[in-house]
Amino acid sequence: MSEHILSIIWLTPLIGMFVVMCLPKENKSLIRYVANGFAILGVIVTLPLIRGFDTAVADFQFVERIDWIPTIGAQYYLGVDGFGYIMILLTVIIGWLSIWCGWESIQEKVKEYYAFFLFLQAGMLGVFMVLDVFLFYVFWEIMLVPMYFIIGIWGGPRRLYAAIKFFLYTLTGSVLMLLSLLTVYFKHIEQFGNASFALEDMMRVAAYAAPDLQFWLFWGFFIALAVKVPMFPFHTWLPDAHTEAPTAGSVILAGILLKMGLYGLVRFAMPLFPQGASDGVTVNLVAFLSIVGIIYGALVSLMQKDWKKLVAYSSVSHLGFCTLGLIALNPNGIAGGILQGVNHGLSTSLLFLAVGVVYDRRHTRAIADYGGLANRMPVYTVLFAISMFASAGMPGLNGFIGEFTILRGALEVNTWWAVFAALGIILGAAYLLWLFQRVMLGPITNPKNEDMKDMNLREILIMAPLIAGCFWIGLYPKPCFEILEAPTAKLVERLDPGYFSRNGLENPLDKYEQSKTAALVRE
Amino acid sequence: MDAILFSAADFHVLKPAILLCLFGCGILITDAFLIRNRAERWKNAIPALAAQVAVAASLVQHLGDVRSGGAFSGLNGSMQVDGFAVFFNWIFVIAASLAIVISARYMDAEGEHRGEFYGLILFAQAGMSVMASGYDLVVLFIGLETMALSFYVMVGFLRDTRRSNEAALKYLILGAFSSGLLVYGFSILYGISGSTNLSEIAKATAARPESDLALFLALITCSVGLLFKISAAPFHMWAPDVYEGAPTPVTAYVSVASKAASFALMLRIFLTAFESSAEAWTPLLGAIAIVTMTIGNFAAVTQTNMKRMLAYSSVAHAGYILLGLVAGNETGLRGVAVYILAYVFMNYGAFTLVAALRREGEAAEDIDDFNGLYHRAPGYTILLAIFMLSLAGIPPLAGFYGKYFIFLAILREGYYVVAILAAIYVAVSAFYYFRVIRACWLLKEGEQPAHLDMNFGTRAALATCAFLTLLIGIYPQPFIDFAGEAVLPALR
Amino acid sequence: MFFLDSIWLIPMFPLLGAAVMLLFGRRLEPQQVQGPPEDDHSHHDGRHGQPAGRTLINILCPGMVLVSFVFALGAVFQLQDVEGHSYEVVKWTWLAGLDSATGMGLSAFTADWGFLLDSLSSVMILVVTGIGFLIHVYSIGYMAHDGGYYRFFGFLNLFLFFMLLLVLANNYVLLFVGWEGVGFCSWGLIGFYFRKQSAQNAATKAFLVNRIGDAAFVLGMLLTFTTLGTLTFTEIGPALNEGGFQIEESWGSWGPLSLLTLFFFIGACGKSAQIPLHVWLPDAMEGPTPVSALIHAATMVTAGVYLVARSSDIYVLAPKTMLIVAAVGGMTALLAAFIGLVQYDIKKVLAYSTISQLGYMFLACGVGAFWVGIFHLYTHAFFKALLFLGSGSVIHAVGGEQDMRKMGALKDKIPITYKTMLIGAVAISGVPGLAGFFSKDEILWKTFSAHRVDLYVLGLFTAMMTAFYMFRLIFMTFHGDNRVDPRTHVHESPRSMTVPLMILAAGSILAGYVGTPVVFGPVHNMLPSLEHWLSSALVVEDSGEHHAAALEWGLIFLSVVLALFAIWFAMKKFKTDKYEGEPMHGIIGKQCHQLFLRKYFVDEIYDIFIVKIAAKRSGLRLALFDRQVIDGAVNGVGLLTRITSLFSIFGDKWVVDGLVNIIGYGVKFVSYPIRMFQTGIVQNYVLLFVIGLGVVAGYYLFE
Amino acid sequence: MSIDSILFYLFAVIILGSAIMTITRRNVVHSAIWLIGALVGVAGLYLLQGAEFLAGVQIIVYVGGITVLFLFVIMLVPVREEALTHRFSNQKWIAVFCSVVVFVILLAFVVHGVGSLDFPAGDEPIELGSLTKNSEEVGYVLFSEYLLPFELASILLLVAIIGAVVMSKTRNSETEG
Amino acid sequence: MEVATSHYLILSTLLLFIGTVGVLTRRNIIVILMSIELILNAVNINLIAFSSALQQIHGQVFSIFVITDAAAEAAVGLGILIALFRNKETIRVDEIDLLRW
Repeated sequence: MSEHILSIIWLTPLIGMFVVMCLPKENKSLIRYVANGFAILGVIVTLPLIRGFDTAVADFQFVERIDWIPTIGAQYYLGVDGFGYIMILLTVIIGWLSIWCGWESIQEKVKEYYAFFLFLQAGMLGVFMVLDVFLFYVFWEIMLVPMYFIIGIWGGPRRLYAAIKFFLYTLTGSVLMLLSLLTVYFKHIEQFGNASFALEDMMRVAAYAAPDLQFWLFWGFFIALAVKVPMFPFHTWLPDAHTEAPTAGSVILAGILLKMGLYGLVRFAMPLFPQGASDGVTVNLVAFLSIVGIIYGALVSLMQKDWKKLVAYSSVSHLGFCTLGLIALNPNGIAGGILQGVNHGLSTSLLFLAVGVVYDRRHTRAIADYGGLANRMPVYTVLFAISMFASAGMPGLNGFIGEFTILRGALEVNTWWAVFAALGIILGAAYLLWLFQRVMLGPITNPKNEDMKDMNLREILIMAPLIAGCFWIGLYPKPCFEILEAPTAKLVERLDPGYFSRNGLENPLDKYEQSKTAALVRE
Repeated sequence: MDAILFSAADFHVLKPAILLCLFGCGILITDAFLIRNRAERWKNAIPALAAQVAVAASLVQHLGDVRSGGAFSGLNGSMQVDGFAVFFNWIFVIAASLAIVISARYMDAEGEHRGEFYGLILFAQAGMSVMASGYDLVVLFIGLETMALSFYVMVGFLRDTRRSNEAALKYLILGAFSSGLLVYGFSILYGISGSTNLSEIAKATAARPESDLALFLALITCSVGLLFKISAAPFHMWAPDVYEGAPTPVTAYVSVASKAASFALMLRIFLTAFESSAEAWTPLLGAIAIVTMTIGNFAAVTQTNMKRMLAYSSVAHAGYILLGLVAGNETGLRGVAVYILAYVFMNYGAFTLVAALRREGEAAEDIDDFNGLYHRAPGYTILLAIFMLSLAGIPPLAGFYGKYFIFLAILREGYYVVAILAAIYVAVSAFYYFRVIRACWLLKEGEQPAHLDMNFGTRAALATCAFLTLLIGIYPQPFIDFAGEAVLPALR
Repeated sequence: MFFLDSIWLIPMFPLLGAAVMLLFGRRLEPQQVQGPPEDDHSHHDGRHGQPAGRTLINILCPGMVLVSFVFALGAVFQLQDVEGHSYEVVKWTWLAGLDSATGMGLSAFTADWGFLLDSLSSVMILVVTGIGFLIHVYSIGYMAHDGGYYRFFGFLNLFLFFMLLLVLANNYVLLFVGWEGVGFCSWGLIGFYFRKQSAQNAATKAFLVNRIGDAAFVLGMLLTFTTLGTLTFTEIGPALNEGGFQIEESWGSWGPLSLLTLFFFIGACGKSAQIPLHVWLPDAMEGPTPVSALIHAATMVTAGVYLVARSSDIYVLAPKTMLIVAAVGGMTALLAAFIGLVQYDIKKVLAYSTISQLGYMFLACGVGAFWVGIFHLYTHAFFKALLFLGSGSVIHAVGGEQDMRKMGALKDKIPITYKTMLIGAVAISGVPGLAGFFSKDEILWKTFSAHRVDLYVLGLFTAMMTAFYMFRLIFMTFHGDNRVDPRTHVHESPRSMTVPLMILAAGSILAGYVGTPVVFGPVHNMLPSLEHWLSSALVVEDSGEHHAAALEWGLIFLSVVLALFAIWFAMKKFKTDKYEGEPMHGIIGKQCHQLFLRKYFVDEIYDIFIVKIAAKRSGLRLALFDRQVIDGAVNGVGLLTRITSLFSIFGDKWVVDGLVNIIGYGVKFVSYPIRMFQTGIVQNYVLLFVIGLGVVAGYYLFE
Repeated sequence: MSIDSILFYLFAVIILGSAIMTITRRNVVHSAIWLIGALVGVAGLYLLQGAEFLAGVQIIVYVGGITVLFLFVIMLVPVREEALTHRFSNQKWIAVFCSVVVFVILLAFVVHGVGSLDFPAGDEPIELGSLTKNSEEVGYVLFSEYLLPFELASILLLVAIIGAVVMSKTRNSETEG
Repeated sequence: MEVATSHYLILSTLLLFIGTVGVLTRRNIIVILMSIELILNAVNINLIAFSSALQQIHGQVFSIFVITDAAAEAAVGLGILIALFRNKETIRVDEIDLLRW
């Protein structure tokens, strides 16, 4: 059971998909119940993982390893460490909520909708647990398809354009990624003779690959990941996709899909090509782009007239923080980057859910159509305010923790990074508060809003766990850091050997080794 | 040379071809005498399929022998049965049976349902099987011509449709011209080596000095002829017109089988006769492959006719496969085999659905005719989506592995620029494949929506294609092995 | 040590109150949300109807504050016995961040939910809880007619929670939580009448301007951590010694300490409304008057001073920053006072006076007399709260009117308010014997003795003007002719409002006696000395060489004379039977008057440069840029894009459809010519075939 | 200047000349006639090379079969007037130019390339007049080494027959609809 | 003097050239088919020349097959031509442009 827990986790939604596909399409409510049932089941089956996951173990856990295509050395090779673990938790929760939140808003093609969603869920979970680069690519590509359909079928007016744009951007990126991972692959064969896509084998190549080659290979990966993140010049698909996708789609997109870029960086791109990642050009360029993204995204969202577009651009800004943290290449930066990814997942999902609430009522996303909602929807106002401040980095809520840790990592490398990034904090408050003022405050300007119903129980319940998460991370982030510490330390040691000893720090990994041995002794 | 008559061994070697010819003639006779009226015409498919079964059986024997005792040849070495031949024969069997299965309904709808059609399918296959296993210029030439002629006729089989005639005529003129050049090259090869046997020729050419003009002359004319057959740019011009004009099952058959056979021929000749001058033709073929991919992909983007779009896309695929030969290493050749194998199923699947749209009195071949197809036939639309994604090379579907090996091969040879170009073109191709998916799923249906007309055969064909596309995608191991063991020892 | 161990409870009581209010308050509230803004204070009869639920609120919220006040008192008493006057309670580790390289080499970053009670924070919590409680009580009466009662008290309690968190935090990060939290509450309370456009704007403005400071604060924290390897107050001092940091004198290079202190000071400027970040405070008067009293006079705005005092032992190592602090403080004091001269809105006058007084506090810190800054903070809390509440009572009386030109001759109608406010005015003007006198004179004296005569003169002048505009306020409001709208029925405020006034009045008389000047000799020795008390937490330098007592006496005399003169002058100008024209014109001239009235046009300048150009313009530009150039570049038809995007019709077609253009126009652009070859005429195909043959042949021939 | 070289050049001139006439005649029938000329010339070359059997085949199959087929078809399809006037396509000049270039290149290959071929320094070619010998050899090789292609050729021709029949049969001439 | 094999080859190449030009330039499909015959004959000339030069018979046999093929192609081609003519009343190659682009 528990040694196959990972397979179970990602197969559950897949099975759910097939079940849903077998249901009669007329019986919508049945489909809804079944789909949501599987979504909840997906959360339940992760419980053994949560119980069994040991933060004191630095290397991969729950490893499953079966030969898949021996000829090319591809394996069915799963396993999680801190990075994957935290992402998987995020995925099951947000996946479940986003499936739930389509309950009323999705009325036509219900069956297909849920089928695609469960499919997407399976794909994303797969990405976060594979340790075989080939399999990773497979999962990575799989998710594009359901996402294409979700945007394209249930999206807004310009959905066709948004869908294909999303697909082509990401596909272009990922084929380049394919090329560079193939290069590593055969370099490995040249070096060691045996064909293998297993992550640790691939990582051994770095020792033999010339720095400049590593540089290019890293960028091969990086462009694919940067498109997914999305990083500044590659971000233009995001606003369209976000805006046109249905609420649940946006939630999944912001909550999880964007995290794959970050995850891919820390799990694959950086460890595979340490010299490529720590190359001066790479670091400065990426940092520059991140900072530009931070300020740029904020300024653009300041000017948006479309509520969802605003949130979408704010994602660009937030993820600029994340990439900045990652490229700082030190524990705080990396842990902060991932944590901020999680935070962004929570708070931006909240914001999108909030948009969805009023969108379901009024079917417009134009900020100008609202105003004075606080008069009619006090509960909604409160929840939205909390989400807003979480996203704006109010201390005591999650956003602050992430940004602060990232800034610490950035400052360690270069003061100016931190200074410029700090501008993002100011602007972040600016566009959100302005949005809040325009939408919530003032008298009701638009008669159509007079009889807006406040949030119903389902909507509140959907947002509740996320808000709880925001507070939890904001008030007691220690567990997250504990989860992230070991893999981060591993990564840093790989990127910058001797980092800890050089700074007179004891390498946490040793600590873990000791604790592990101690644990063994106890038993 | 005492064996005037066939020996038993020769029969064994020839068994597929012989079977096909026999069944072909048989069909002609039964059609003439037993089949009474149009309604019974589909019965012709039965012996045709029986032929496939028989051939398959003999191929199993061949494979067994090859595995046990290695390659063996017959008829004074003019035929050679090795993994290579067996593999491609399998491809032909699959292609032919699928063609037979989907033809019945289609030709009925066209009102041109005749027994000769099945005969021609078999004869073409006979020619192709000879091409795959032939080891002698004359044999190869005759095989090639048998195939080509049968295709000319099949393409023009709808005598009362001008498109069909036109396609046939164009195909014939260009084909004849190209085979003229090809055989001119053969004659030069003969002149160089004094023999028509490939192994002899290989010896002779290997003995030639560097950059020997005579050899180049042969190389030029042969490669041009062969490139025409695989529809590589700039010799691809026939493909779109023929694909569009031909009856859809034939289009599928041509696009898969004749392409596969031509590749078999090309590999045979280039890796035996011209192996010595590999460094001379590698860059050229590389350039041609790039041009082919470029033209194929870009031209396909703006097509409105489904068959024509697929035609251009098949041109692009030819470019990818060619890259495998360019790389020349074992990964590349394996890639060629895997690519062709995957290509059979996904391409057939797509064409089958196009064929299913053809109903008596209405020809629905435009991409617009697929608009909103999802509402009318969700299941089949899902299949179509699978085929399109596979053609676009999205993992884990069959199409991906072909590209995988090709990319790997060219990266190995260090052709990074080519690799990046090829990769970018994958994205471009995704665009036009997704136009179809978009039409099916995302667009509203038009005024008089086209309907799918299925019969048992079509369904069976679709099921097979979809199943194998998925199977190869999810568990490619056995297929990769098969392709590998088939192609590699035979060629190196 | 019950109270000391439970200091962490002190903030929790208000939090509890806030939670109850914000979660269930709406049930207690009869009317849905508050009524329309215009009926803030108008049309009320003398009776104050108390809906059932409100009684509970009235008991709960002030009660919570009272409890924490009691706890605070207890804690402070117990603190006296603790040696070192410092007690720390750590609940749990909050940010167990990862190790990182710092100037001190190793450092495992940690920030706890830890609470530190030392002499400094003891003063603060007493002020906060004490005055907070009074203002709560006051609000019961003041807010009686407003809807959103629960919201008001909820936020007020929440504010106290954050404020107490701020002053009790044992590290900068937790302090920052409080710091942001009070900002958030002030945002919520300024925008309390959220239907008023002006209120919304004021709230947003306040938060954003603060945000600038906060960003600087964050950077300051990070720099501190990277320099000293810790953010816990109690570890800062040791780290400084251990790091062996020298005083960073030279103006050429800015050492880390100067930099981080500067960052902190920018943060403080934001919170304490120092130039150039002072613009939000006057607008913040949009909030209900108790809010202005509590947040924007007594407590929150002084957080900046608290921060500087907190970091005093870093500051003393950064004289450059100190000078900047002093200068900014002095300038703010002066300029704000000028503006205060000419305001008509009674609350605006007080607001600018607050800014000016805050300037005083920074001036004190800047010249190294941190304890004096805190001292003034503490006295100021009393009389400024008093003045605000008094003005609130006035406004309450005259039915929401805030313009002093529409008041006058109220002293008999609302006697209690009048008397208490008068006391406040006297106190702030620095008339001997009252709180303001001691603290202000201490500041001036310290400035003088720190050899900053320029700043001293500045401060002295400001003191004079303070007295002047304060009495201008008094006279315009309470004396002269009655300019009140006759329809309004002027009446004294209820008990719940007057009692706090009286208590505060008493406070502003007595509060000063904990900081009597040394020259008072016996009196000084007899009374408790705040300086001595604070010396355990702050850097309290004995100002080098002792000046002659005579000199100090002289200075005190000088300032007193000036204050009295100012008061007399104000009386002469404004205690007229008939208020007409603008007396100020006669004094400072029309132009200056305009200049001050328009606050040196700072708001306008910001509006133009920051809001309009920087934010909106660039935002728009970038939004366009995003649509046009990025995608355009993707199209590979960037130029074409920029041209076509001029015509908005084609704009969409070419510009917005970003990537589709790379396919749709880039690829199609290539696609059509390729298709052109496919003429359908077989001979052309053959020709191309032949050409291909030629190319191949040529390749081999010339290869 | 030996006899057969004279004959060679004679035949060459015949072949090329009539080939050119074939592709330039306005009237298709004339083209067919000239084609016959060319084919006969080729047959002459065969004889010159001692391939008497082949020469025979050439005459019989080509002249007797294929050309007749051509003429037959020509009779079937009426020649329209403007088909006579515009006999060359629009691309004629560019076409000619290109093919000239291409074939100049090819000729370069031929001239320089084939010279390098080393043929067994032959005794003089098979003398004329031994018809039997030649046909015997051809027959022997045909039925031993090239037995398979020979058989296949029958299939090829069968396909051709089917094709011709299928194509040229009219629908109403079918047995049933 | 002896006629070198290269002469034959040059001749055949020229014939090939003429055939190609015919295919390229003539409007009449029948003539185009004739030109293809010319091309095949060029091949035959090659084969014969080689076979005599090599003192072998194989070339001749090869050319027999080429002739066969030529016959077959001509037959099919003309068949298709007839079918086409029946539908379209033309044998002009440049009027056959239904399938394009």
